[in-house]
Amino acid sequence: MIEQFQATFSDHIIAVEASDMPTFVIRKESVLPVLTQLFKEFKVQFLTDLCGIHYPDATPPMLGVVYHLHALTTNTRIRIKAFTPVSEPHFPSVVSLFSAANWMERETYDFFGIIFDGHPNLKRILNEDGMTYFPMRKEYPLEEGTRTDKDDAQFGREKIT
Amino acid sequence: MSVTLNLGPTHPATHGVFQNIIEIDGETILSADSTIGYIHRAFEKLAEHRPYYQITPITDRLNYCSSPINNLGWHMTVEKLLGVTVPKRVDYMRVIIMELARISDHLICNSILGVDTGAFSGFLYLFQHREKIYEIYEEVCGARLTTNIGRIGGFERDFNDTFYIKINEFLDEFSEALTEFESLLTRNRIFMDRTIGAGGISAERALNYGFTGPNLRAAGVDYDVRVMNPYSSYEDFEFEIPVGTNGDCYDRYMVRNVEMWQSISIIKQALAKMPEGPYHADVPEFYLPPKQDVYQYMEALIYHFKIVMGEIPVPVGEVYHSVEGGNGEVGFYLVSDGGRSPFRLHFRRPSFINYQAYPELIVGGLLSDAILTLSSLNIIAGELDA
Amino acid sequence: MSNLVQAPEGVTGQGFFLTSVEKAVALARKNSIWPLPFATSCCGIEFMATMGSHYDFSRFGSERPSFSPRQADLLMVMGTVAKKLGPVLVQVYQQMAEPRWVLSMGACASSGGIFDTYSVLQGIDKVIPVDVYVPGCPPRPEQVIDGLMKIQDLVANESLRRRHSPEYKALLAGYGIE
Amino acid sequence: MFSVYFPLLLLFGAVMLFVVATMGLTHLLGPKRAGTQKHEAFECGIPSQGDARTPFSVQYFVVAILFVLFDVEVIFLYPWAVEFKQLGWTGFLEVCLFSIMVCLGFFYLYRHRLFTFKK
Repeated sequence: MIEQFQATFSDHIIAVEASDMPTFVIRKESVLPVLTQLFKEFKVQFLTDLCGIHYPDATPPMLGVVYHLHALTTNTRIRIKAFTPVSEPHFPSVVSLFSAANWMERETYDFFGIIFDGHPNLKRILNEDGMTYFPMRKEYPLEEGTRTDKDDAQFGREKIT
Repeated sequence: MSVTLNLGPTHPATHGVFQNIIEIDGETILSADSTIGYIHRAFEKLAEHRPYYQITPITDRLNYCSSPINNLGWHMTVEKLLGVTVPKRVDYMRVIIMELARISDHLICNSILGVDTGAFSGFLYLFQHREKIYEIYEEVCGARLTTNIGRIGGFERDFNDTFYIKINEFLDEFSEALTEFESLLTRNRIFMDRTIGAGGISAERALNYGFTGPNLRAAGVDYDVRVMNPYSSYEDFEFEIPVGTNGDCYDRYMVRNVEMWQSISIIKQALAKMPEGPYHADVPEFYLPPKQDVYQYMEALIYHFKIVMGEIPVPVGEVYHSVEGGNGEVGFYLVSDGGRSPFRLHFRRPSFINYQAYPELIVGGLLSDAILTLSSLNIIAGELDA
Repeated sequence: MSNLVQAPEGVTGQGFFLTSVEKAVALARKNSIWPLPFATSCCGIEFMATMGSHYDFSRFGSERPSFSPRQADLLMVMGTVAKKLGPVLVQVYQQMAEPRWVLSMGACASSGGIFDTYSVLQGIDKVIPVDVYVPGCPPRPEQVIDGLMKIQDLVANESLRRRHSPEYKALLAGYGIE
Repeated sequence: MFSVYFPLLLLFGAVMLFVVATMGLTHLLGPKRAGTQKHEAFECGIPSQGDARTPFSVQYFVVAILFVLFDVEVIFLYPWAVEFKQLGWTGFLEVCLFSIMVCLGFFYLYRHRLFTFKK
């Protein structure tokens, strides 16, 4: 089945990763065509999950989006990944294919700042609208500074400036 | 002319903290727009700063009505990454705990649906038995709600005999109480008039919205992770998957009720066929050793120290594992770079995905149906804004 | 028979009982507190167990939870309060009629709990004055009832003129609540 | 003649006295803490937008009037209920006739689907 996918999408696929389910890394521009073709031909019509990922120390720091798809009829799960440099965080939105992706993309935008072109109303969903930075990126701290009871030196962590 | 109504964060009907701005003309709803994130606690960012076994307390605050399912789902994900296979006995123990958690989750949803249609006594009847489930949890892990049950590789202790007494007692009493509850609501004229046809969704739209769990089965699709990709030896048990027809509140209620009966029969089968053997896998470098060994043996102390400080050798790689939670497929997408804590951990949260279809379910319906649809979707705020 | 509600101090005569208005009002208020269950997350489910028939919260006179702040005496904040929910909490607190008390149930409401993250308000006492903190994550129903009994002691021993006192006004002014 | 009604007047006076006293006491004793936020309408904690005094659907009005209509008909049963024993069977038959006519009206409204909310 992996060979079948590789054959049909040979020009889009950049890499195939060995993992617990067939995993393909494809170019960012070909996300929509690949997913539409999967939807129509291979009956992969269920978007299980969509999430962002941030690789800060890749050569150009990369932002990625991971799509988990599931063909319910043949019970095959596929994971599709696509990456883009952090400086240019634009991705095609798949809301036209799966309405499930609406909030998932808003959450990925809210966390990583990935702008999904073609999304009906792309604004923050979980954080406050007035938030300026994208918290899930690796360079932002977890804690917010107002906590006084935890002395960082005790926990072997450097002071949050 | 339309009136804007705010079904806001502190509303008794939302059973949680999320907001809907509803445009109504008389009683019919013209449009709805929901805002969530009122208890967003940044679980995924928190998980990137904790060693593996410390993430379990986060997972049981995801869906706190059935927290053991998330705990054990998380343990299975890490075991899948580490390549640990647990003995049969642990699988059966996990099935019992997860089915108990499923009963407690469906129990809350159905009794609150009863409260929303005006039958308050059903809630009080069934909540008694939820206390009994809490007592059974206390026998296994000492906590009532945020259970933090089990460990990577098994359980911290075997089920003691009071557990078996309590669970058998619970199974008999709860079956009577459930028949009483069903005789109260299922063929109740008012309940049927209120819920049939309220907030229905077609199978095709439900699949497109990424529905899973009882809400999808109510729409007619028999997708259940326990059957589709069986985990923790679910294939050894026979149970049916209830399926509704037009996916409205009555079907969701019926699907959850029948699933409670199925869970009771699964627990009985698991108790009957419980195999002997160790209650944890023999993987000392991942499994936290029991306390008495740590105080006596040097190796146990070293392993304990290494696991607690988070230096367990985790292979680089990524894994996605999903379990059938109370509201649908609870998925854990774990990317590890071999470090002390996961590089990226994403939770597939069914309530977050089910709730985005809420405007489509209620537009055109009556306002009172909107309240019913909200509680029949069983949206849990912790899972919604993880 | 000692756990009956004790009569306040006063002069008992042949067929009558004399006590100060303050004590009589305090006795009435103490045993009829209407809670506003501001239930956000896991502590809310534990509060449902407390309201259930096993632990039965209404033995203490708070049978009727009022979800509107207008008829509520006790604001019970249960569960995590994110920063997005802060203004909502202050608005609900301000719209409660005097005299009002606040019980913060659970570690998340009292101090942000285990969620020291960018999006969580680290303790509701940063935005509203709190009378009783109930520790635990979630606290057992007995602890919640113990918290309510602490609130009842506060209600019983509070003088009617406390809300006019300068310290109280300074406390509210400190929170920017007029 | 006056002595017959005196206890009644006394009771009425006591009731009025109690009502005025408690209202006055709570008004005096209770702390008054006015505030702009407090006078806002309660919108589940969200600052309210828009105005509540907007025209709403007429179907509410129909339901309200029907309630008043049937409520008035219940009031006619009170005098019968008081003199239940003396009126005997004839009274009972008249009341049955009266309620049948009321039910006819109710059934007429039900058939015209006035109670269900039209979309």
